[in-house]
Amino acid sequence: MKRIHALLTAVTLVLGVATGGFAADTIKLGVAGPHSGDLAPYGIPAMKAAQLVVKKINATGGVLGKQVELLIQDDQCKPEIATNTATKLVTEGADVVLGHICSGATKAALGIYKDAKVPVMSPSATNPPLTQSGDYPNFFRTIASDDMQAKMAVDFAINTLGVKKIAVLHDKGDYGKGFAEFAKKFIEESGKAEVVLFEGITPGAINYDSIVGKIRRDKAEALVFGGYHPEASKLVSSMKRKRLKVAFISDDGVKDDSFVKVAGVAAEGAYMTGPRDLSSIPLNATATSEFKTEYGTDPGAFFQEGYSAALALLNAIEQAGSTDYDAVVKALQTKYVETPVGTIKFDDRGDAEGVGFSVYQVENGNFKELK
Amino acid sequence: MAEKHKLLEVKGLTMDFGGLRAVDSVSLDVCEGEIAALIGPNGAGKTTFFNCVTGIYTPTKGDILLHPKGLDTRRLNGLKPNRVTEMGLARTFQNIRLFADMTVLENVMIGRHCRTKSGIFRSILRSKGVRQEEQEIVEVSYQLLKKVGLADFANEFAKNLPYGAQRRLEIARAMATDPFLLLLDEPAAGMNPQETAELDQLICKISEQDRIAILLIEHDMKLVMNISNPIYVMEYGKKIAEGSPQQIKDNPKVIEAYLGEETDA
Amino acid sequence: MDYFLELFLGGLTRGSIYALIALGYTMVYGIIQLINFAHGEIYMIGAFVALIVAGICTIYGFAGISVLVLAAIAAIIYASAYGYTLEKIAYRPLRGAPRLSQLISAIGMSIFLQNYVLLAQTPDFLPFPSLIPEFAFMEPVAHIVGSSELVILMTTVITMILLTLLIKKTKIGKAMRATQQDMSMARLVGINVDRIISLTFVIGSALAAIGGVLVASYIGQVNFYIGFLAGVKAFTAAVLGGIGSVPGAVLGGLVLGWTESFAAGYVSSDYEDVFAFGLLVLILILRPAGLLGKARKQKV
Amino acid sequence: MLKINNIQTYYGNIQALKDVSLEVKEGEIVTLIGANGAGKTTTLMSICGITPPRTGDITLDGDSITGLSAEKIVQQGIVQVPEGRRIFPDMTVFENLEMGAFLRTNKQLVQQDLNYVMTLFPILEKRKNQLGGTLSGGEQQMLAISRALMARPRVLLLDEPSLGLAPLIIKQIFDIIKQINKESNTTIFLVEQNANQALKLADRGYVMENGAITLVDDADRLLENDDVRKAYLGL
Amino acid sequence: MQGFKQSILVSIWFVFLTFPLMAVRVNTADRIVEWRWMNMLWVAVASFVLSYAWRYMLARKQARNKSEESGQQQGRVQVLLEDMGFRYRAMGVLLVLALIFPLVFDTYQNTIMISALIYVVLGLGLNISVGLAGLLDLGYVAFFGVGAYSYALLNHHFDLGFWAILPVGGILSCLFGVVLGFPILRLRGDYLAIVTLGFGMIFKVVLENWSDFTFGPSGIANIDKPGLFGIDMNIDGSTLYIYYIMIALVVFTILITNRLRNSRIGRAWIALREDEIACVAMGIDMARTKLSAYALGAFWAGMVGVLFAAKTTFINPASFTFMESAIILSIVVLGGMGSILGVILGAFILILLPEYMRAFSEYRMLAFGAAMVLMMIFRPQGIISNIRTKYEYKGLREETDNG
Repeated sequence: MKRIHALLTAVTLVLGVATGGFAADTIKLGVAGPHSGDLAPYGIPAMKAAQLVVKKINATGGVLGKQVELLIQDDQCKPEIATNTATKLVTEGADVVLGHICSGATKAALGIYKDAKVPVMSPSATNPPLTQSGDYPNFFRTIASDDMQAKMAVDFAINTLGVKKIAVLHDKGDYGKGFAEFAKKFIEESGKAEVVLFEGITPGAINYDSIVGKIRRDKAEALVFGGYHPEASKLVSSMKRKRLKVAFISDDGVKDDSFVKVAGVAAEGAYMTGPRDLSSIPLNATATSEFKTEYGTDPGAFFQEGYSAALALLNAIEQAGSTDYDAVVKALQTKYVETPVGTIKFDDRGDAEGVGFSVYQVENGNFKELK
Repeated sequence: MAEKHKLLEVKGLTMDFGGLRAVDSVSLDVCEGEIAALIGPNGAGKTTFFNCVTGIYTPTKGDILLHPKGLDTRRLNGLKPNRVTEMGLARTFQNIRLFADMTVLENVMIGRHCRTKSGIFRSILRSKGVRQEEQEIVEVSYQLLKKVGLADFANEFAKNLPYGAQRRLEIARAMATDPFLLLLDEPAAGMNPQETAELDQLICKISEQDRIAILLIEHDMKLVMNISNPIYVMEYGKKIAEGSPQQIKDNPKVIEAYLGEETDA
Repeated sequence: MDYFLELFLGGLTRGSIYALIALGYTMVYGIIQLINFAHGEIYMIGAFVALIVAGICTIYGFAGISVLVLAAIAAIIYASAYGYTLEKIAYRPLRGAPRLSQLISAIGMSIFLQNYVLLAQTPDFLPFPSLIPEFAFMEPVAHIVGSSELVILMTTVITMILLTLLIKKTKIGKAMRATQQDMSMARLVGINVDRIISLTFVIGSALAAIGGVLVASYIGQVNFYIGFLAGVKAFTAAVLGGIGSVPGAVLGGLVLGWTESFAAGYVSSDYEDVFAFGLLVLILILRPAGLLGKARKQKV
Repeated sequence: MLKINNIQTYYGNIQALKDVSLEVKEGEIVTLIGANGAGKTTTLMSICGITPPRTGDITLDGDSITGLSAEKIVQQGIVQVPEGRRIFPDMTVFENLEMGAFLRTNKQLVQQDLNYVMTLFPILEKRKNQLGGTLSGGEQQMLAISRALMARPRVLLLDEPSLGLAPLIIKQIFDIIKQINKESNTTIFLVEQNANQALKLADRGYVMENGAITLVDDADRLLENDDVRKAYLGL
Repeated sequence: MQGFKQSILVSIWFVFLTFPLMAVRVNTADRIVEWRWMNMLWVAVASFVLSYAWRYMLARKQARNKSEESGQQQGRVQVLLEDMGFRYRAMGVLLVLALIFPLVFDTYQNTIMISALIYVVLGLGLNISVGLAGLLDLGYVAFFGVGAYSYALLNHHFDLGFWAILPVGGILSCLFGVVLGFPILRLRGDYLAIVTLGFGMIFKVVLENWSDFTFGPSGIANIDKPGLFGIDMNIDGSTLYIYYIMIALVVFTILITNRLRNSRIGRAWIALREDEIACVAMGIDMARTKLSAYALGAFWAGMVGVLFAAKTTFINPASFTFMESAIILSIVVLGGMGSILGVILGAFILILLPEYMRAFSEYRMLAFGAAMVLMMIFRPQGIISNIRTKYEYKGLREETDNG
C-alpha cells in the first residue's frame, strides 16, 4: 500500500514538473467561441480575425520576439462546454484569450480564467453585468454593452423621432432580451413615452404576422427590437407586407450586411445602433480587405471586434513586456491601441473607451450613420 | 351429492365491438376442483370471453362474479386486469405473451409481484425483510418451474425456449400469482402429441395437487375430452351446448359446429 | 374584426406550411410506423437546393417567377432523391427492428444531414432572391393578405388537391393506401411493398420541398438549421391531427397554425410554443389517437 | 400443377411445418383440413412467399417458385384469399376489387372480370361505393374471393372461407367456389376447419395435424374416414 | 463483378445526389458562385469504397442473424461479463482507476471527465424509464433543468448550499416527473415520445420567458461551487473536489439503480417494457409502475442537475435543449438499453470522443450523426447488451448436496 502511495506521489510530481516546467517559447492566444452548431456564424468570423492578426504579426517577428500560437476551441455557445473549453485553454497555457462569443458561455467560463489569471477579451459578449458587476476583473470587451446601446436607441426614438408609443420586442435570447429589457426600463424612466407592447417572438417561426398585427392594434409608433438579423429581416418584411409603417429601431446584432441583403427594400429606413462608422479608420479597411483576399467573401458578424480584440491583447503583451497577468491588465487599461474599431483602451471595469456608438439608418441598401 | 361451491359465476355476459356482438349473453360457472373447458370453432368469441372475465375488456352487459372461498363475493366487471389477478384469477394467453428478454425464472418471479410488497425505498435499502422476500420469491418460482419441468432452463432467456416449453412457462407464471382459478387460453396450441400428453398431466396435477380450478379454451379435442368436465361450447358468440364430454360428443349441434352441416351427407 | 382576420390568415399561412411538411411524417408513419425525424432536414435541403438554383440564376442575370418554378422543380427532385436515399440507407436495413432503434437512426440522420449542409455550404443565413412579383391589394385588405401569402395558400391548395387525386384516384395511390391498411395483404395482391415505401418517402419529401421553397421565398432566407423547428412543429401537427391520417395532417397543421397565431395575437407570443404543445398534450389526453386518427386495436 | 416438396417453415425458433408435401393438379379442388393451429395457414403463407420455407421446394408447373417475393408469386398466378378476409377496410368495394387486379394491365379484360364477379356476387354491385370495413362478414368474404378472382388466378388459395359465417352463407360461398372451379377452370386449394363442407366440395383432401400431413385420400373416402373425426373431436 | 457494377451505380447516384450541395457554393449575399469540381471526385471515390464496406457489413450482419436463429452464441466479452467474479474485480479496478485519475491527469482532463460522469448519471437515470420500463422520453433534459435551476435559484435567493440542495433537487425533479407523468401515462410509444418532446420544449420556453422567476435567457451566474467546510479552493482544487463528488454520485447511482433493477420493482419495469398486457395480467399495477419509473428516472437527472449548476457556476436555458435529450437518449441506446455498464461506456464514448476530437471539431457532429445510424444498423443491441440476472436458489444447493 505504501509503495503504491509513493509511486503515485512520484507520478504526480513528475507530471507536475513536466507541465509546469515547459519553457514558454511562444505566446499563446486562446480563441473560444461557437465554431460548430447553429451559432457558428457568430463565432467563426472572430476566429478568422484572430488567424489573420496572428499571421500578420508572426510574419513581422511576433510579439516580444516570440511567435504567437493560436489555441482555438469550440464552445458551441453552451455554458457547460465553455467551462471545458476554458479549462482546456488554461491547461494548455493560454496567456490571453479572445472570447467567448455568447454572454452565457462567457459568464460560465470567466471564473476559470479568473482563477488561472488569464485576461479574456470578448468581441461580442454585451451583457452588462459582465463588466458592471465587478465580478470579473479579468474581463474586457471591444464592444459596447447592451445598456449603452439600449440607451442610445431609446434616446433616439424619444428625442429624435419623438414617438410616444413604443413596442418593444425581443427574440427570447440572452442578448436580445437583455437589450429589450434595458430599452423598456429606459423608456419608462424617461416618462416621455410608454411601452405599449413588450413580448418575445419565437426565433425560426415561419412568420410574425400576429405580432405585426398586434403592433398595429396597439398603435405603436415605433418598434424597438432586440435580437439578431434573421428575425429582424422577417419582422421588417412582415411589416412591409402588411403595410405597417412604424419606425424600426434595433441593435448591433441587426446591423449586419445580411439584414439589408435578406430584407431588401423592407429594410429601407430601419434604424439600428452600432459602433460608430469605422470606414474612416484605416485599419478597418485593411482588415476587411485582408479577409476578402483570404476567404473571398465579406467578413461576418463581430469580425472587426474580434480583429480589434486580438490586436489589443497582443499589443498589451508587447507593451507589458511579459505575459504576466497584472502587467498585461495594466497595459490594457493604460495604453491606447489602434484597432479597426478605433483607438481604444479599457476602463477599469473592462469596457473599451473610444468605441463610439452611433445610430444608423438603412438607405439604399447601405448603413448610413446619423450624426 | 352436495352442491359444489361455485368459484366463478358468469351471468349473461355480452360484449359488443361497435356493431359486432362478439359474445352474446353467455353464462358459465366454474366450481371448485373442476377443470372446465370452453370450446368452439375459430372466431366463436372464446378469447373475447376470457378478456372480459380478466378485465382486459369491460363487458357491455352481464355479471362476472367471483366467489372466493371464505370471502365475500366480488363483481369483476370493469375492474382492471391487475385487480382481477390480485383477487385470485390468473390467465395465460393464446399468442404466448412471455417477457421475451427476461430469463425463465424472472418470468415466474414477475408472477409473484402482486403477492409481495417491498417498495422502492425498501428495495434500495435492501433490508433483511426484503432479502428474505426476494429469496422467497426465488424459491417459490423455482418450485413452480420444477413443477412444469423447466427448472433446468431457469437462467435461459424466455424467447429461447421451445414452443411447448413457453406455454408451460406461461402456466408457471400464472400459477405464481397464487390463483384459485386459472384461465388457460389454448395451452396446447402448437404442441406435438408428446408435449400435449405432458400438458394433460400437468393440468391434472395442478387441479388435484394445488386445488386450483381451471377453465381452459382449447382446440385439441383429445385433451379437452380427456381432462375436462364440464365442457361449454360456443359458436357465433353464443353458448350452444354444455355438459360432460360424452354429452358434448353426442350433441348434434356441436358436431355441426365443428364439422359443418351434415344433414345431406 | 380585421385583427381577427389578420390572425386567421397568418395562422392559415403558417398552418399550410406545417401541413405540407406534416404530410410527409404522416404518410411515412402510416405505412411503417416510423417517426422520420430527419424529415425536417429534407425540407431544409429542399429549401437549400432551391436557393442554390435561384442564386445561380439571379447571379447570371435571370429573374422572375420562372426562376422560382425552376428552383422549385430542382428542390423537389433533390429532396425526393434525398428522401429515397435516406430510406434506403437508414431505415430499410432496420425494417423489423425495435421502434426505438429506428427512431435513433432517424435522429442520427437528422444530425448528420444538418451538419452535412453546414459543412458543404455555410453556417450563415443566406438571402433567398425575391422572385414572387409583389402586387398590392387595396387597404384594408393589404394588411391582411399579400401576394406572398396568396402564393403560399394557392400552392398549398393545389398541392393538396393533386395529392388527394393521387391517393384517391391513381393506381399507385390506391396501392399506397392498401399498403397502409394491411401490408401483408397488399403483398398478397401483388403490390411491391418495398417500392411503395420508397415512393412514400419520395412523395413526402417532395411535399416537404414544396414547403421549403415556399418558406424560403416567403421569409427570404435559408440556413442549415431551419429544418429542426419546422420539423418538430410539423410533426406535432401530424400527431395532433392523428398520425397516419392524411386529412388529419392537414387539419393538424391548420389547427396548430391557428393556435399559434391566436395565442400570439390574443395572449402573448412569449408563450406561443407553450400553447402549441399544450394543445397537443390536451388533445392526446382527450383523444389519444389525435383528431382524425383511428385507434389501433391491439389484439390480445 | 402446384407441388410442395418437403417444406419446413419456422417462426423464429419455432417449427410450424414439418416436412410437408402435397400436390394440387390442374382443375382440381383440393382441400387441406385440420384443427386450429395445425399449420394450415402457415402452409398457404409459405406458398405465397410471406413466410418462405427454410428448406424444401415449391413448384408451379415444374418451375420452382421458392424464395420468390410475394408479388412475383402473385404474378405467376397463385392468389390467396387469406384467413379473416383481410379486406382493405378504408377502401371502397370497388377499390378493393381494383387492388385485386393490381398487376394486370389489360383494362378490357379487367373490366370483363369485374363484370364477371359482379354477376357471381350481385350484392357487390350494390355495395360498390361502400367502404370495405362496413360490410358484413359474409359480404366481406365474397369481396375477398372476388378480389382474388380479379387477378385471374390459375391457382386460387382459400383460407377458411367459412370462418365466422352463418351456415346459409357458408353454403352459398361453397357453391360459388364450385362454380368458379367449373366455369373458369380455376384450380382451387382450400384450407378449412369445416371438414364436412370442404370434403363435400373437394376432389381430394389432406389432413394436417401438428404441422404435418397425416392423411391423404379422395374427399369422399375421407368423409367416411373415422380418423378425420378423431383429429377433430378427439373421439 | 456484380459488386463492382453496383458500386459504380452507387457512386454515380451519390455524385448526382451531392452535386448541388457539394459542388456548388452560392453566396447569394455577395452574389458569388463557387464551383468545386474536386469535391465530386472525392464523393465518387468515397462512395465507391464505402459501398463495398457497406455490403460487406450487411452480409456479415445477415450471417450473424442466421447463426443466432439456429443456435445462439454469445460474444466472448459477454460471457466474461456474466462471470460475477470477473465483474466485481473489474469494477474494483475501474473504481481504483477512477480514484487515481485526477492525480495523474490535469485539470482539463478532470473537467472533461466530470462532464462525462454527469452524462453517465443522466444516462443511468434515463435508462430507468427508457431502458428498463420502455417509456421513450424525448424531454428528459427538462428534469436535468429542474435540478439545475432548483440549486441556482435556491442558492441565489436563500444562499442555500450545495449539499442541502442536492437531495432537494432530486426530489423536486421527481415530483415534477410525477406531475407530468400523470396525464400522459395512458399514451403509448410514439405518442409518449412526442408529448415528452413537447414538455421539454415548453420547459425551455418557460425558462426563457418567466424572467421574474428564472432570470430569463440571461441565466443565473455566480452559483456557488460545492463547499467543503468553508475551505477556499482554487480552480484546480474545486475541480478535484467536484470530480470526487461526481465519482461518489456515480457509484451511488450505479449501486441504487442496480439494486432497483434487481428488485421486485425493477423486474416489474422490465416486464412492462416487454409486454404491457401480460404485465397487468400478472397483477402489476401499470399506472403506478410507469409513474415510479418515470419519476425515479427524473430523480437522478435532478440530482446531477444540481451538480451541473455547481460545476459550471452559470446556467441558462441554452443548456437544456432538445439536442441534450437526444444525446442522453443516444447514450442509453448506443451503450445498450437496460445495461448499466453499457450506459457508462456509451456516455464515455459520446461525451469524451467529441471532446478529444476537437481537432476535427467541424466534423465531429457529422461523425456523431453517422455513428448513431451505423450503430443502429450494425449493432442494434448496443455496445453491451443486457446481462441477464442469475438468482441463486438456496434449495437447489441443498438438494444437490443431499443427492
